[in-house]
Order: sequence, then structure tokens, then C-alpha cells
Amino acid sequence: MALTTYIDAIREGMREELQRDPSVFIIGEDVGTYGGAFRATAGFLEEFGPERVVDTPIAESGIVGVAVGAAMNGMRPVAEMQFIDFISCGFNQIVNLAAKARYRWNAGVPIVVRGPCGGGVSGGPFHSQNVEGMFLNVPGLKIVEPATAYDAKGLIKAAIRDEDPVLFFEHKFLYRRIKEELPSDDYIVPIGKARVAREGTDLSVVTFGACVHHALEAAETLDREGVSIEVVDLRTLLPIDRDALAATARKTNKIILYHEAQRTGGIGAELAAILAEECFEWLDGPLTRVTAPDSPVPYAPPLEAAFLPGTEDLIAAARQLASY
Amino acid sequence: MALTTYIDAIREGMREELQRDPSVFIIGEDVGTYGGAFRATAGFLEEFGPERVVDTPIAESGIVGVAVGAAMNGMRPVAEMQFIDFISCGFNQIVNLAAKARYRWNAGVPIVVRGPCGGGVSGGPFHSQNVEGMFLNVPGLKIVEPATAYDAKGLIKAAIRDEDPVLFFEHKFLYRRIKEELPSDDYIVPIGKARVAREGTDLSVVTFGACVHHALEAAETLDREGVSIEVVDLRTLLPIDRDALAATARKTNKIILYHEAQRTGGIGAELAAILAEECFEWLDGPLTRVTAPDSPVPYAPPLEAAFLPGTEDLIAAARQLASY
Amino acid sequence: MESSVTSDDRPSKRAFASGSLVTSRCVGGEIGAESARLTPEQKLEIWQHLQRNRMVEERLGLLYRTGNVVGGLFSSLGQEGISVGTAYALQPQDWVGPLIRNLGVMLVRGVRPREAFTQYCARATSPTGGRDGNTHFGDLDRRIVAPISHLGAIIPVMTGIALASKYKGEDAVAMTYIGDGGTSTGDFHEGVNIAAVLNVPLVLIVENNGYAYSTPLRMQTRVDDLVLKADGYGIPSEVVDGNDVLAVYDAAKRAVDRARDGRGPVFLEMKTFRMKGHAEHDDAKYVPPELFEEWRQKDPILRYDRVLEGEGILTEKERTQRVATLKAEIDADADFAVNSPAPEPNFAFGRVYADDGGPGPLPGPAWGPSGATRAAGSTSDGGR
Amino acid sequence: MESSVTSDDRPSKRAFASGSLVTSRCVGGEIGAESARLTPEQKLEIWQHLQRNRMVEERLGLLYRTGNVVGGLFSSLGQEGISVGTAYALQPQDWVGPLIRNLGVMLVRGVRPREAFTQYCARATSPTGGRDGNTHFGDLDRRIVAPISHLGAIIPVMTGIALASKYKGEDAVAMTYIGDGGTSTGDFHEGVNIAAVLNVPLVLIVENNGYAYSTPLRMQTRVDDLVLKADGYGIPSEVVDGNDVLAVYDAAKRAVDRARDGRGPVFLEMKTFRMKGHAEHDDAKYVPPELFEEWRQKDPILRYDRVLEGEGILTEKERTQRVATLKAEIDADADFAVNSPAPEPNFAFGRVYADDGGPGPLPGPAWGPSGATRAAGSTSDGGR
Ligand SMILES: Cc1ncc(C[n+]2csc(CCOP(=O)(O)OP(=O)(O)O)c2C)c(N)n1
Ligand SMILES: Cc1ncc(C[n+]2csc(CCOP(=O)(O)OP(=O)(O)O)c2C)c(N)n1
Ligand SMILES: [Mg+2]
Ligand SMILES: [Mg+2]
Repeated sequence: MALTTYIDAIREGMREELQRDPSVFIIGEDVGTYGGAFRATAGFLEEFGPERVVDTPIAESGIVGVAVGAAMNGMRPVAEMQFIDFISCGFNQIVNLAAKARYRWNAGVPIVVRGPCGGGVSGGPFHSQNVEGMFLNVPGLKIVEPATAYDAKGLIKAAIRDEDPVLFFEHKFLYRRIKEELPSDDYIVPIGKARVAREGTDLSVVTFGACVHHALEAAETLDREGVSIEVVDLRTLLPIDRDALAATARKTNKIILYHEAQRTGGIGAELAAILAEECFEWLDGPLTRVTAPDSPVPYAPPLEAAFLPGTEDLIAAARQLASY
Repeated sequence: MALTTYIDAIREGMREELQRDPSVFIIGEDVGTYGGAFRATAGFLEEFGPERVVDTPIAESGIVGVAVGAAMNGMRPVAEMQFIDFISCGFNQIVNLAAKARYRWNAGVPIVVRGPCGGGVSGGPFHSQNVEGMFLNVPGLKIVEPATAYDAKGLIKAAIRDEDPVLFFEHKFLYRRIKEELPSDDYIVPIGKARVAREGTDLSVVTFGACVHHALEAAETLDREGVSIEVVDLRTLLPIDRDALAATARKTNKIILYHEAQRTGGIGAELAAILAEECFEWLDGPLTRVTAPDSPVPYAPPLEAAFLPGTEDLIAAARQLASY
Repeated sequence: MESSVTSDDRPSKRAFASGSLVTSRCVGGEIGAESARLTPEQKLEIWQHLQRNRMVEERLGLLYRTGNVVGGLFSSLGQEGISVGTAYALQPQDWVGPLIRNLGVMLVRGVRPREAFTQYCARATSPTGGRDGNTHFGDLDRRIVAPISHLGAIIPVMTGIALASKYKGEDAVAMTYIGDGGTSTGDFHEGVNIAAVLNVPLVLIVENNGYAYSTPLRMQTRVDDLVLKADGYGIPSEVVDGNDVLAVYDAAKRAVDRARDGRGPVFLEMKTFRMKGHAEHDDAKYVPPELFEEWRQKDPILRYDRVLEGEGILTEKERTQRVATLKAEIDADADFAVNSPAPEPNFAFGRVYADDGGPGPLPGPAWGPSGATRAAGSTSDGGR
Repeated sequence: MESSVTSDDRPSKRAFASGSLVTSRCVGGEIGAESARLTPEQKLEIWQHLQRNRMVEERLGLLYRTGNVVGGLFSSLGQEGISVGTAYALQPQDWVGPLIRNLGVMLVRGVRPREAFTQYCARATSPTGGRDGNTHFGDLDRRIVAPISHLGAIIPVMTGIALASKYKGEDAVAMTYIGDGGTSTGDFHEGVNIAAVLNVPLVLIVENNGYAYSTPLRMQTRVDDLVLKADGYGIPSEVVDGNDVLAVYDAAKRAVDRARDGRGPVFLEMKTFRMKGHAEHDDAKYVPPELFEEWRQKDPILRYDRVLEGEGILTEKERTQRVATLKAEIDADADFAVNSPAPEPNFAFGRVYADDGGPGPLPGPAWGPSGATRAAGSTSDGGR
């Protein structure tokens, strides 16, 4: 069987949903003729036609707004942000229109807003951001970020079928770097459920996205040093799988929160808060964050490498915490 | 001596800075002729003229952008959001232009973006929000929210003089509800420094804004029960005063993070994370958050009362933590 | 075509210009043709809507002054002709996205006065159960989309509504509203432009009432006539006397027909005036009194009364009688609101997500919806 | 004035329309008067800028293919006349906010090729020290504002720059740029509208090059001529042949003069064509080849060569000689970049805030700025 890359998994997931449900459609900049800046929608225009693969003007607020309206009128739009960094231009539509409609007047807004996030590809300050931190304090949203091709496909399908607005972040570093064999039948990965990417007993690394791969690498190294690392892949960033957090805390009693975004106000903060509040008694060491520093993402490779929280940073933190 | 309300303190602070420094100016919707929806700039047009009190079209992104440009060209703009909820429309200018310019190309952006935040006045979902959570993960910004008239005046002056972009949140519940005697001489309250609003020994409540007053009230009640509460008023939400956090943790060993915004991804998360990472050994009980639930702000008074984390909620949480 | 700098170099000094383009543009059909087709019954129905709109808002003013209204109160006094005339041009399958001054639109679309009263008074019986206030309610069954406060935001949303209707082949038009001030927002621009490019059936009603809060038109835009903005999107536009309900209906009907015909969005600028402050608390001292005086003469209801009198459709006596009937309905609905309980505190929680086991469906219009019927393709559980 | 629906009911089917308004609008002065005033020396200087712009970008292409460029490479091939002609109309005290295809603007304003080379190659010696790339650098001393990627965002910022200059009585104009695609953004709308209402000296250069990434003009907007948008803001506009550098200079000079004169913003639409893909990686398969062919004939440099030849200002021989001189400069600067070290990792940290004790000032143009001089009222430490 053929191996499927992360981005192909996303494309396949969207294609299957487009085939399955005529209310699903794609909207965004250059998603039609061009097939998307990263080719996530390549071939869709030919297969589904311009009514279901809608190229738009450059207008992220407009794109999200149109998606919201279409969703209220029975559709299931999948809106692409060419880079997730541009979601800041559609911020108001997401946080005030999409996220609050159900609470206010019982109007469901089943949209997906998806796009490439993350660094490691010399994208500089505006093509490398991880933006989940901007949305964590916005009730009404769901946020998803897969780390594997399997999850990418299963989660994009779940996101499209979800009755609420889902932000779907795709780590562009993974787009073509990882591949795996995928089941041929229809499957989804449920939103809201983390997975244990690697079992371990001494210390847990709670993470998601590209960082999962760095964490697994670090775990190998540490294993050789006799430190057993459990890697928890959140997959869903909102709502957070508290049960998975509690389970791993109860098991290893020492936790590292590991993410690529900047430290202050990142999701690591929320994870730490949940643990320090709900799992306080099980903690045998400080909740340790391994994250980017509090600055924009720099452009030059040595700067970006210094900025990004990599395998070495994680290993160092894990050694310290393990010996606490 | 006359008593000055919270909003008058802000107005006086701005007026003094306008008088002191010709590069300071006011920009926003209805800030001129009308003197601001909450009268924060009343009388300014008459005193300083239309070149320094600039009424704009309804365009928050434009307003912030114009402020950024003027700041780059030597001015110190103070931009008003009529309600802070509308800052979501200027989000991109704040997070991508203002916050990153110094890091990227050494361009300082000394702007203040200010406006009324918070609930308790039946403002409903769009006139009651606390938006600090949206900006905590954005390096390059400073965020301030005073709880007293003294701090309101001292902090607005410090914000105007600061070399970096400052978001200045004014809790509208306090606007005319609190007053105090203010010094007649020029003073500032430094950004980045918390204050101990009340000394205590058993348990600390870390909070800010209107919640400080609820916390002080709760502390009185608990005092009568023999529980001594320390109330820390953050004043600055970004960057967080880690020293003040550590000092109170070292002293009372039990901490409640108390804020009006929704729980998940709120500033309480970041405070908890800092404490659980940097002050782990001093903690004698779970880090407890007292916050609003994860929903939009409802409109009807009984709903809003149930939604807002009030004195009673705090007292209940404090009793529980104290007896831990 | 020559340069369009209408007012030489500086923004117009006029606080509010009534424009020079009133009769020279036409979005299709023939000006006056549609209103000429109205039957006397229809004209009476329009009168009824106008009068009801005003009386409901007057009653809201009373509820405000007696402390029943929670939060601010927004009035469309003097602008009722726009809400009524435009909504009257719609068919049941059409969608509307009204703003805060478009209670009249909702009433024409079948919303009952008690829904507005209970909303403004934040009662348990209100359409949102007290979760939101004022006109911030909608109903996907009745094809009414609730606005958010952030001006302009509803335009892309209604563009999306129109896109979906077009895709589903539903023959439905989406109509929405914006003030002169709201045209300055980025979302206005993005929404209208996308609607134009995608050629969707969106009818945008721009209510140019001279002020945005305290800001006069000339400080909001450098043009006197907002239709010039439509040209930049390549969509047809028309300037309409917003205080002439028949002219409003006429233009709206032609615009709706054109949009329904698959010919894309239409932009109608309604010249009118805001006869009160921004909200009830605002005494509008910043408005020159002579402007109020000037526009009082153009009151849309008094003008329409004279038209119907002239055409022998409505006598003084019948009018008094109809007003009394309306008053009875409004009295009953206002009483219903006043006597309704405030919501239970725990209604604050849940239904943030579809699957969070929230407090369940809203109280809803227990009295049964009237007006638009539900078309295929969308059901009540969140538009799906 | 009549309805402006330029293309009947449906968006134009033309992939790229060169418009019908080319000669009928004038923002002031007399079309052709300013370019007629240019001395032969000035005309040669313009040629020099054009040629330098192209040669620097060609060299960047080489650096890209040899793996020296970090990230994407953006070209202004075929559009150099716009960058050069507009920037040439500025005075030292004026401000510019160039976009990614406006390297030519920066070069005219005194930026040296090595600044661009080191930026694109992300070297320690680059203006941002490697913190940002490509044309994303600015210098408040030289009155160049760095863009962000988010299109449209720079327009309100340049409006603010212009507002501040006006307030300070500095007699300075702010010029900035936007693509046809960028006109669809909310920030374009908000920025231009505020500039119009506040009557600030902003000159907006709209480069209509037919495409926004893969999206042709007709899918970006329903109008063929973007100047129609200017009408909606009540500001003067002109359509210019963007591939005729003298026409560009002429219109820009008149626009700048008008703005400097206190008469408010000006909108110039430059018709041109993007002769490459969106960036170096994009083969632009979606562009009909005949469009490239058509526009190759209009190459701004070849055209200008012929003009100068015709006027006897630049002989074939002198041209060859000048190209060689330019090549020497560019060779040296490219070598400088290639031989420059990558930044030290710890340059990633600090200088997020003024007071965080960051890594201190940037390497900066150690070779000394040329071009614009610094006027009173702003210093290098963050514009204050
Ligand atoms: C984006 C945004 N900014 C600010 C406000 C605050 N605000 C509410 S109504 C209003 C004036 C609206 O004027 P206009 O659009 O002309 O409508 P009108 O009130 O005249 O009907 C303002 C500034 C808002 N609702 N949304
Ligand atoms: C707000 C925003 N959305 C999306 C993008 C991604 N993007 C970069 S350039 C571009 C096309 C720009 O087209 P145009 O404005 O016509 O300029 P041109 O490339 O033709 O010079 C797009 C979509 C962006 N930079 N900013
Ligand atoms: Mg208005
Ligand atoms: Mg273009």
C-alpha cells in the first residue's frame, strides 16, 4: 500500500468529505485554479467545480464571514488561510461571530478554518507563527492540530462533520516530511481526545504537532540514559482532554509542557494550570515548560534554530526534571 | 481636597500628558465633539484642538494602524476603542505590526490603545468582554489594567511615556464607582510592578481590575473567620511581575488566581504556570482559579451575575483552599 | 468619466448632504413601476407595518423610562420607512440580516412585538432567553440572522448566506443593512467586494442618516453620496429618499428582483435622518437643531398618511381605529414582557457547543412564528 | 453621473483589462508637464535606477538558484518603472512604505544593493541582522517603513505617518503601494478612507499587474479600473501606463505636489503586468502565455532605452559602459553578502521591548546611508 504524506492526508480527508456531503465546500485564496499555496486543494476545482471550490479576493475577514453565513444557511465550509498567520485578519469574525452564535441565539456555525502553521522552514515572522494562543480564551471554538498523517486525515474529517467552528492548524514542517500507510476505509479521529504517542513511566511530555516528533526523538535518547518518557499528543487543543492529562500525571508525576509557540500565554500555561489545580497531589516536580522564547519568529536559520524549542532543549529539561 | 473617580483619573492623566508633551495626541471614534462614549476625553477638543483630538471613521484597524504610523513618525498616540470589545477588529495591526516592529527592524511603536472592558453593567456579549487573554501570547505588547484611581492616573501616564505598545484596559464597572484623593503633583505608576493591596498570611489572591475590590471585600469576610488573605493587585498583566508572585507564594504558600475573564486560556493560566514552574516548592495547595465559566458574557442581570466570578465564589474557593 | 472629487479638496463642510444623485441612477426596471403596482390592501399593510414599528418603539421608550429595559435602547424614529419598505419587498424564502435600528424589518418578517419587548427587558421568555439583548436575536427558521455589535461584520455573513442559497438553487435573496458610519469598516469592504466578485444575490441597504453616533457624515467619508462606493465594487446602486416608504419599496423590489434574477448584488443608499440620539441616553446636542426641524417635516409616517389620505385609502377615522387595534396588541405584548420572569441563573451555562449538554433549546417563540416559512435545506438545529 | 456597472451583470471575463480610463483623469497639473521638465541628467539618472533595479533582481535570481537566498524570492520584473518613477518624484523629507515588489523604491531612496542581498541571504550584516528577510526592512532615519506580510496593513500606517508629518508641519508626503489583490483587504479600505477624511498627504500607488498570486483581476474585483474605488473615497485618481517610466514619474510628481500642497490623498492606478510567477517557485502556468508575450513588448526598460536613444541622451555604447559599472557595484555587493557570516544564534533574543536589554542596535548600514536625510522631530531610536 502507498504511503500518504501529512498534506496528502489532509487533502484526501477533504476530498472524501466533499464527495460524501454536498454541503461541504472549499473557500479561500488561490484554492481553485492553483490548488492552494501548499497544494492542499490540488485537483479539487477539476473534480468538484467552481461552485464548491471558491477562489476569493484577498480578504480573510470576508472569507471567514462568508463561511459563517454559508454555514448558517446549511453548508459546511472549509476556509483556507493561505498561511495561518493571516487568521489575525479574520480574528473578529472568528471570536465574535462564529464562536458566540450558538450561545447567543442557538445558531450553529459548522465551519472549519484551516491553514499551515509553524516554523522551521525559514518563513520569518509572518509565515511561521503558531496562533493557538490567540484563541484559547475564546469559548465556542474548537482547535485541532494533528501530528501524524493518520490523525490529519481523521481530524479534518471530524472537523468538517463537527457542528461547531473548528480551527484546524497544520504544521507545515510536517507537510511532506512524514508519511504513513492509511486505512482505506472511512474513519475519523474524534475531536477532544489526546493519544499516548509513547508509553513511559518516569516523566511525561505533553505536546502536539511537529513537537511530537521531536519529543519521540528525545524519548529515544533519554531511554538510553534510563529515563522512560511518556509522550502525550494532545491532537485537540480546545477543548483540552483533561482525562488524558490526569492519567499521565497520575502515572509519571512529572510533566513537561512542550510547544513551539512562545511561552507566555501559550497553551502550556493552560495545561500547567489544569494540572496544578486538578492534579496537584500527583505532582512530584515543577511543571516545566519547554517553549519558544517571548519574541517574534526570526528569519535567518541560525536565529530560528535558536528560537525554536528543539529536541536538545527538551532533553535538557527532561534530564533536569527527571533528577528532581 | 476633591475626590477623583477612576475615569476622571484617566482623563486627568491623559490631559497632563497632552499638556506636557506636544507629541501626544488622542485618536478614536467620537473622542472629539462628543468627548468619548464614556467621556474619557471630555473637554479635550476644546482644550487641545482638532489636530490633537482626532475623531475618526468607524475603523478600528485603521485607527490602530494610523496610531502605529504616527508613532513611527515621532508621535505618542493614544487610541481609544469605544468599547474594548472592538479591539478584535484592530487585532492584526496590534499583534503583527505594533508588537513586532521593534524586534524586526528596531522601530519603536510607542502607542497606547485604551478602552473600557469588563462586565457587571448589563452590556451583553459585545460590551462586557475582558480581552487580555487574546494578547498574552503576543510578545512585544504590554498590558495594563488599574484597579484604583491612583493607579489609573499613574499607569495611563506611564503607558503614554512607554516606548512600546501598551494596551490599557479600563474596567468600566469602576469608572464612577470608586473615587479617591490624588496627589496634585506629577507621578507615574511603573509598568511591570504589582502591588500588595492587602497584606495577609494564610492565602494569596492574585488579581487585578474590578476583582481587586471583590477580593478585598472577601478578605474582610474571611478575616472575621480567622483566615488572613493577602491580595495582590497585578496592575500590569504583561509583562507579569514574577517577583511579586514569588514573594506572595513564599509568604502564604496557597494561591488563588482570580479574574473576570473566562477560565480557559485566561491570565490565570499563565500565573498558575509561572507559580507551578518557578515556585513549586513553596506551594502547599492546588493553584486555584476563580474565573468566569467558558462561555460568552450573557446579558440578563441574573445570568450575568451567575456568570461573573463574584465575592461569594472567591470566598468559597478561599475557604476550601485555606482548609486544604 | 471624469475625476470624482465631489467637494474640491477638502471634505465637505456640510454636516449632512442630501446628495445630488437622487434620481439619476437605476438598478434595473423603471423607477416607480413597482410601487405603482401595489394594491390598496398592500398599501394599507405597509401603513400598518410603519405604524406598528413606531408604536413598538414608542412603547420601548416607555419601558425604558419605567426601568424595565436592560441596557441601552436604540430607536429608528424617522427611519421606519426604510425597514418597512425594504422588508416588504422580500419573499418568504429570502433572508434578512437586520441591524439595531431595523426592528421594523423583523416585525415585517413576522417577529412579534413581544419578542422585542422581552429581549429589551431581558426576560426568560425572550428569543434568546436573556443571553443577548435588544435586536440581537435571530431565527434560522424565519431566516433572520442576528447581528453582532461589531459594525460591518454581518455583511460578509449575509454574502455567505446568499452564496449558499445560490449554490442550493433556492431562488432566495439575502438583504442586509449598514449605516453611513458602518461603511467605513473593513468588513463592509471585504463583504461587498466578495459579493460582487462571486455575483451572489445580496441586497445591501445603506442607511445614510447623517450621523454615526456623534460623527457627522463628512467626518466619516469624503463623499456626499455613498453610492460612489458601489461603483468601486462594480455593482449597481441607487439613491433613494429613505423617508418615502413607497420609493423605498420600489427600489428595494427592483433590487431584489435583479438579485433573484442572478444578476448579483445591489447597493441602495437611503437618505434619511436619525431623529434621536445614538441611543436613548444620548441627547444629541451635537446635532444642529435646525436639522431635526428640517427632517421632522419629512417624517415618513406623516408623509405616508397624507399619501393614503390623498388616494382615499385611509381615512382619519379608520386610522384612529387601526391605531387602537395596534395599541391593544402592543399593550398585551408589553404586559407579557413586563410580567415575564427574569431568566433562571443557570440558564447562563452551557450550549456553548452543540455537544456540551447545555440548557437545551431556547424558550423560542411559543406563540408560533408567523411570516416567512422554512424552505428546504435548513432545519432549526443550527442551520443544518 | 450614471450607474457604473462597467461590465453588465457578470464580472468581466477578461483575465486582465487594460482599462478605458487611461487618459481621461488628471489628479492636478497638466499631464506630461512634469516629465517634460526633466533634464537629460535626470533622465539618465532614472535610467540608471531602472537598470539597477533590474540588475539587482537578476542577481538575486542567481543567488536564489545558487542556494544563497533564504526563503522565497519576489521579483518586480516588468514593473520596475513604477517603483523607480514614483520614488523619483519624492523629496528627501518624504516617507515611503514599499511592498515586496518595490525593491526599486528602496534603491532610489538610497538603499544599497548589499542591503537587499544580505537581507535575502539572511546574513548578520543585513539591515535586520537576519531577524526578517527580503524587503522586510525599514529605516526610520531614511524614512523607509518596513511592510508586514499582511497585505493592506501598511496603508493605515502610512496614513498615520502622513498625519504626523502634517501635524508637525514638516511638508513631507507619505507614499505607499498596494497590489490589485491588496485592494480587497479591509485595511486598504480603512486606511484610504481615513486618509481621505483627515485630508493627509498620502500618495497611494496601486500596482495593477493583473494577478494576485494565481487570481486574475476579474476574480479579485468586478471593476476593470481600480480608480473607480478612489471615487468612493472622494479622492482624485489617475490611470497611468505603469510601463512608461516617464508617465509614472509625471503622474507621481503631480500627485506628490498636490499632496504636499495640503490637498489630501491621491490614488494612482498603474497598469502593468507581473512578468514572473508570484515568487520564484511559481511557474505561473495559470497565466495565458499570450499575456506574457503581449506585455514583453511593453517592457519598461526596453521602451525607455528607445526613448533615450531617440532623444540622443543615451547611446548604445554608453549604455554598455554604464551597465558594466553597475555590474561591478552589484558584483561587489553580492560578494559582500555571500561572504558575510550568518548571524550568531543569540541575536535571536531580546530587543522585543525597548527596555529588555536586547542585543543592542542592529548592524545597520555600516557603509553609511545615502539618499534621504533625517529631518527634525524623529531620531533613530524608534522614531522618537
Ligand atoms: C466595529 C465597531 N466599532 C464601534 C462600534 C460602536 N458603535 C456602535 S453604533 C456606532 C455608530 C454607527 O453609525 P452608523 O453606522 O451610521 O449607524 P446609525 O447608528 O447611524 O444607525 C458606533 C461607533 C461598533 N458597534 N462596531
Ligand atoms: C492579508 C493577506 N492575505 C494573504 C496573503 C498572501 N499573499 C501574499 S502576496 C498575495 C497576492 C498579492 O497580490 P497583489 O496584491 O495583486 O500583489 P502582487 O503580488 O501582484 O504584486 C497573497 C494572496 C497576504 N500576504 N496577506
Ligand atoms: Mg448613521
Ligand atoms: Mg497583483
